[in-house]
Amino acid sequence: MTLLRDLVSQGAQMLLVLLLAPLFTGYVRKLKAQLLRRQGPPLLQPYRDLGRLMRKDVVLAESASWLFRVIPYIIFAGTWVAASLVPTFGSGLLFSWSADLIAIIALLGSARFFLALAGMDAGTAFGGIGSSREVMIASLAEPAILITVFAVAMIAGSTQLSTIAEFMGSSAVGLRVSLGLALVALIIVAIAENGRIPVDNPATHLELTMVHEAMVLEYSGRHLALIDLSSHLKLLLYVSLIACMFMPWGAAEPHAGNLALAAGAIAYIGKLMACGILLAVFETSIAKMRVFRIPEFLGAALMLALLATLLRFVSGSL
Amino acid sequence: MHGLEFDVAHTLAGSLVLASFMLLYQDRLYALLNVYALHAFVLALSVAWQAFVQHAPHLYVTAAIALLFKAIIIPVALHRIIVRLGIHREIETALSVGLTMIGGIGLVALSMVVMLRVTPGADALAREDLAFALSVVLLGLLIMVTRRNAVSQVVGFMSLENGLVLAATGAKGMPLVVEISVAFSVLIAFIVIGIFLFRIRERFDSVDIAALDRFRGERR
Amino acid sequence: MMQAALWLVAVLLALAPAGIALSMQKRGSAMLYGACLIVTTALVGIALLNLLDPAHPILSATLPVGLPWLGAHFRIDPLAAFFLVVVNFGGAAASLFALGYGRHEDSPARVLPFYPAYLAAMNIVVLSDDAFSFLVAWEFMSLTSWALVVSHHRKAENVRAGYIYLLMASFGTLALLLAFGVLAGGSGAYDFAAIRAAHPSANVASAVLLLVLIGAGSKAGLVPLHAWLPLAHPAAPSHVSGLMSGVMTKVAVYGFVRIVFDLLGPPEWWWSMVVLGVGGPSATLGVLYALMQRDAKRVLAYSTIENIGIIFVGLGLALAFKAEAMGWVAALAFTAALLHVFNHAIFKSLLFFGAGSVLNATGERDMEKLGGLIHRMPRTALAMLVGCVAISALPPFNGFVSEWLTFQAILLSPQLPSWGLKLIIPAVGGLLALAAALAAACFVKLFGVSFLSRARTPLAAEAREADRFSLAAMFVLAALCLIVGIFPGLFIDALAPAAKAMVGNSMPHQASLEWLTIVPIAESRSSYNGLLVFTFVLLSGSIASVAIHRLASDRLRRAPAWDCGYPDPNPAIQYTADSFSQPIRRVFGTVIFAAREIGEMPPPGSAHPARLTVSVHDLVWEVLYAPIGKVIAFTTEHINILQFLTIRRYLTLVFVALVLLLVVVAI
Amino acid sequence: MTFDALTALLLIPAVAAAILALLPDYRLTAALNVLAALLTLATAMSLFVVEPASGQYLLVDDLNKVFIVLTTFVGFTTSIFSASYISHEIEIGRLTPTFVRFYHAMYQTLMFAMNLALVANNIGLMWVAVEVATLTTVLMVGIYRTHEALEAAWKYFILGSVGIALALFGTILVYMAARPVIGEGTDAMVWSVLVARAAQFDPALLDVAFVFLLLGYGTKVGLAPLHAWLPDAHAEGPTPISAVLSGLLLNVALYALLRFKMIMAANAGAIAPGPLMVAMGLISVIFAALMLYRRRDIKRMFAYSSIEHMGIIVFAFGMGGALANFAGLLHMIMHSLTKSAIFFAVGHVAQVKGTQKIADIGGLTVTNPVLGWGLVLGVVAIVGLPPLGIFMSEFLIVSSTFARQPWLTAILVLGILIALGGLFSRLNVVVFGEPKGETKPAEASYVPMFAHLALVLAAGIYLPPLLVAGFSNVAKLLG
Repeated sequence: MTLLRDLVSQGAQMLLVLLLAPLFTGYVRKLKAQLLRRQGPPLLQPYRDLGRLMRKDVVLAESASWLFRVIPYIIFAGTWVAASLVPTFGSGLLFSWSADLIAIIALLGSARFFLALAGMDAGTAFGGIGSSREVMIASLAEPAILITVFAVAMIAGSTQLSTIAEFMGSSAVGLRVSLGLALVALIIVAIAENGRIPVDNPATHLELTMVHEAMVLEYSGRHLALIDLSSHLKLLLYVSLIACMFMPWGAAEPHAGNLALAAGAIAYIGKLMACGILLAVFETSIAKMRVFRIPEFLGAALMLALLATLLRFVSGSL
Repeated sequence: MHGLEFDVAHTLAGSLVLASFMLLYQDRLYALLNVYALHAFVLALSVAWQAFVQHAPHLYVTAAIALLFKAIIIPVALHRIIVRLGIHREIETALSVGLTMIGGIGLVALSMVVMLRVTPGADALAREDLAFALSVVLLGLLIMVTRRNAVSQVVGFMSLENGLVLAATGAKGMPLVVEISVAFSVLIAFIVIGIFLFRIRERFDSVDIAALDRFRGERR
Repeated sequence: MMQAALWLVAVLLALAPAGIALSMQKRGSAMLYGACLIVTTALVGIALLNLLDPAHPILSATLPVGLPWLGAHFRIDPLAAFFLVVVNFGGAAASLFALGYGRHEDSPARVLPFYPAYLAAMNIVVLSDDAFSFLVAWEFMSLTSWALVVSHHRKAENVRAGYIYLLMASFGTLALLLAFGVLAGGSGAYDFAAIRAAHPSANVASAVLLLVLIGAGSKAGLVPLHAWLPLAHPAAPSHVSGLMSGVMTKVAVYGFVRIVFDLLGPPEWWWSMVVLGVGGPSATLGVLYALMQRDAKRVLAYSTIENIGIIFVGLGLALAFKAEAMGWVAALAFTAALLHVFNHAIFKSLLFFGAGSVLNATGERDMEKLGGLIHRMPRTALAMLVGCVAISALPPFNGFVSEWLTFQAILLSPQLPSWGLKLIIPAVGGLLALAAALAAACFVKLFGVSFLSRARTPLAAEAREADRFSLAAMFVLAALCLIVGIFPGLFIDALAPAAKAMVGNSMPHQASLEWLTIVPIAESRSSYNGLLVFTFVLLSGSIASVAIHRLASDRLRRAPAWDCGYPDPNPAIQYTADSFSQPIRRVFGTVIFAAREIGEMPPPGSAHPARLTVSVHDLVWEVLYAPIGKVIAFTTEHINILQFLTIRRYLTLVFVALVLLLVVVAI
Repeated sequence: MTFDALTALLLIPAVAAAILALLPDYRLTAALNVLAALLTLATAMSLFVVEPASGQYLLVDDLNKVFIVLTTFVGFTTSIFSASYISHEIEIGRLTPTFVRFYHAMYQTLMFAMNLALVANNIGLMWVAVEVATLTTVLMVGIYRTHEALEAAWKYFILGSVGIALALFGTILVYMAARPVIGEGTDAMVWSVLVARAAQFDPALLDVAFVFLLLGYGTKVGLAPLHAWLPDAHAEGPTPISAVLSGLLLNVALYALLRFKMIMAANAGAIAPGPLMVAMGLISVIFAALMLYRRRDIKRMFAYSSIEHMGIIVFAFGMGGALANFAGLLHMIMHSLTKSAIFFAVGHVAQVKGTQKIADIGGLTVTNPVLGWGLVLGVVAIVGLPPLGIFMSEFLIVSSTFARQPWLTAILVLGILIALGGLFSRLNVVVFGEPKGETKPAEASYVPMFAHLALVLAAGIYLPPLLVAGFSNVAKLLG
């Protein structure tokens, strides 16, 4: 019986993230538009886009290989699994132990690996630009987030997201400098990873500035749809990651009753909305930076994360 | 052994060292040869004296060799070689004579020091003799390395060898002394002939090194 | 069993002279490699029997060869058994690959005799149980591999590579020799049992540690002793390159483990700092070097340095925890290191085989002359892809598991008392994370530039798929990459006895856990389940594709690439290897490689093309090795005068020597 | 003196020398030369079966037995090599039959002298023998009568003579030291007696004596800075002589030195000869190793490598201790086998390519694979790579001395490494790369070369207990 419930809640979680992701993106877009005094697209616009793309033909570059056609599914699957392993409304779900935080990050890493390959596949100049910049950003972002994870994991004594969430929820945490540093670092990384301003601009096709868009330039139709969907998922993943690690309040305990689950879901929605607002404000209030400023930006994250870890090492109390 | 014998032997050995110094001092070939003849003669005397003292008749042979071969034949032969090869009379020394003398004195002092560490238990004659012989040997080497001229280097070698013979005869009852002196005479003969055959004019190493480098492909 | 192993090694040795005869005839190479394949497979079997059966007695034997009063001792304990598996599995794979690849060898007489001897040497290193036979085998291994490196001797750079390799190898061997000199003392107690029994004092042991780090490190390719590796490994024929990078470096690791963990007794706490201080930088620098390369095989060689760095980080952690008597964490770190040894052996061989097949098909090692090979050699491409993902430490493949375990060990380091370690370990963790990310970049570049995109040269356009033996070898390895990735528990358990023997403790038994999860310490702490992740990804991916093809469209049109409206048929406009690594070069290279880019723009109106010159320096070489060469050159130049003195001067030398000695005696 | 193996050992070469001096036909003399060498070898072998009684003048013990066999063996193989070598030399007219006759006579004389030096029990006799050996080699070095050959021979002659003189002085001093104890007459020069009674000798005299002996015989051993004659003599003489010089004569001189070291070791008061030997050994190793890099002449290069190895051996004996001494003896044998094998190879190479200049030889493994790989194997052996014998001796030397004298051993190791670098940097030019120069196949008998290398390989893997036992005893005596 409990197994069934666990299975259901796990499945619910998977569906939830899948359905919620485009909505969240639309929500952020809407907010940004409003902040710019614009009408902005309707909240459900992302779903419409996805649907339309799904129905369109795929136009494949002649020089593209079989790998090019497989990659969207790999990326989507990887991101989706990763996203569904991050506790949203409740921690300690059935399969949450099948991959800890490091593994989740690594899954996203695989997705990015293949995305970068896709960029090179068609043998176009822009694809190359995109991939090479993407791996450069990743080569700084990944260590940053990993070290952040170290810091948090050493405080919580675990890399298991559920455990971390429980620990953070408990009063044992208190206020810690290292956690603050880790949070900042994590936010910076999240911005970079999702190609948001100031690292990248998801809404532009201005050649010299684009990174993510350049990689997926050759994609169309359902492939493009999948890739967009996975980037929605990724954004949601990072937001819920921050949510579950740094504002774990209200999330349902393992094997909690339906009521708790519902409460958790509501709390989760609330957190998402808050984060969305913050993100929108941040993005509208800052300008895109040159590609070669990005390393400094991410380097800062790296330093902060390292500092957090060192602080944690030097004294357990900070 | 009583005083007189000891003193005589001592004097002769000492005078051999003196002769070596004279060799060291000479810078004219002919004079050098004459001094060498003297050197050999002194050696002959001291060997003969040893033979007399030790009642070792075979040592007289050595003495005879020293007298005939070294004191007469070799100098004459070298004299003729000098004439034949028309070597100019001057010896260019690698080291100024003064310095050489000082070095020589240092060497004598060194050999004294070395030998006086020998326990006096061994009879005094041997000890003194050895000290002198050692100095003669070292002085001979010094001559070899300070003279640039083949003939004078040969002379240096021969005086060195005289030192050996002195030591050998001083070593009481040592077998093979005669054979050794003979062997050395042959060796010297070889060297002299070598000089003569290979027309080694100036020095042992007259052959032009640079040319050799070219031949051997060992050019630097 | 022991006898069987020794006999098989003897067979390998006997194959060496046979190789000379075989190289004369047409089917010779196939026969030789076939024989090697059989023998090595048998050895794998023996080793596995020893490793997997926990109750198995430790085998040992003594032959009346080697040092007369000592004899040659051989022994198979769990550690040796594990490394036997690595060595012979790599050997078997290489032989299988060479069954096809070897046909294209133009001078078989320079390869066939040395190949089996090389395999035998590596086996003996692992088997031997006394200092003498260990060192004999160790140096014999270098010697045979040197012969293989210079097998294509008409290229001057190969001979040079071989020269540097042999020098560095002998340097390492002499360091080990000194280490054993310290351990055995003047007494000549060279068998490991005696060395184990005699516990050296702390200082002696520390000296030994440093010497071993130099000796084994130079063979394994730790920075800064790595200089020979990227020269020598690519120079050899590809199956040998695979062996050198995938297996021989592991034999070096074995040497380190055997001496430091087994013979040296309890470690000092600061040893781990030295090891970590070497391992971490090696990992990062190695992969950064790799990113700067254009030569595919050289990229792989440099990435070997990176992985060796990771392994040594694991070993360093194990040392640290062992010194603090935290056995179970030590076991975790140690197991992580050994598992990475195995993984790297697999995927590095795989990658070198792939590079070899490409080399065969196109005659090119320079990535910038390749491209689009996935169309011409799809199977090779698939195998290579697996290798690239695995070595980039991405789930669900094997590379990730070992790095994950290493990270878990790092996360436990706050419990260490010493401050130095508290500070150095997180830094090393950061370096490791950096290395992992950069490795991904590096292999995106390798695969993307040479296999994806459009063919840059006719050679690449006419490439032909590799033969079936080569493919078989590659696919076996690729499959193993996946299997280790999704069933890591089984392999971790197999390593338990080795860990038990070396650090006195072993990780909890994994295979019994539900769903084949691996749980290093406690489930609440961390766990990873490759199988579930893999099935999830597989399921959701296929569900998505089925759903979309059913419900939405599955139509597909081919058209010229869009490329933002500037499509250009000329392949020269594609990103090249160098341009791909340009951002990273600008981020890291300016300091580490003193990398400079000088762009010359033509004056307005002139038709000259703009030129961009990029200069990258190997600072380690310029700071460390070049000066040594200069010193030697200078001294030899000046001492050479002594060949040209005059006889009188030589006499003077004698005279001076005499006087000096007399003075010495006088006083 | 009763007729036994010892006398035979001396008589055969002596008689052969006399005969060979008379016979005109060079093919016949070459054959006879081989035959005589073979007979000598057989007699030497018999020493292991029946050990003849040691007399006042001759003796046989564990130390020299092995060296006698080694000498006669290398003498035999070299005579085979020399046969093919000489015939080629006559074909190209570098040697005239007259000189060949002289050459063979000298060869046997040399054999005689070396055997005598090895079996001599009387230090005076030993001295005479070593000198005779030196003088014969001087004559053979100059046999080509070219400008360089004469110069080399002359250099050898002069430095050798000085060495002779110093060695004699040392011998006299030993006698002087012994006389008060043993009494006048021959007994005071009989080695076995000397060793037995050495304890009571006057230490100071022994010290001085050893200095002179070290320099005198050291000149023959070719220790730096007394080495000057060695490279040129090797390079300019006929290759068989180079092989014998490096392979045997250096050993014989060193053997003489060892005999005296044993006397020193037996006397407590005397200074330990160790430090002196260690110092000279290290100087020789480093110096020779550095000299390797700039060599243009392949024979001269290997001559320098001989200096290096003599340095290693002297270092080992200087360090002392059972292991190091054992290793030193082993190294002597391994080196003479290997080095002579290398010179066989080099001789053929020089004849094939018509030059000794390294720069003019290339790609040997392509043009003459057997010769080329033989040379590679030889060099691999000589730089001390396993599984060949020299690795074993170097292993023992280094590992047994490092614990006692870390820094000195470190210097030695450095020297070995430098030497390896030097030899291989030149070897690469010779054997690898595009072929250069003549590519005609060598008409040569590879038997001697590979016989030696096979022995070295075998020794690297398995040492016969007989040899081990003998050497262990000697190693203890050497202190």
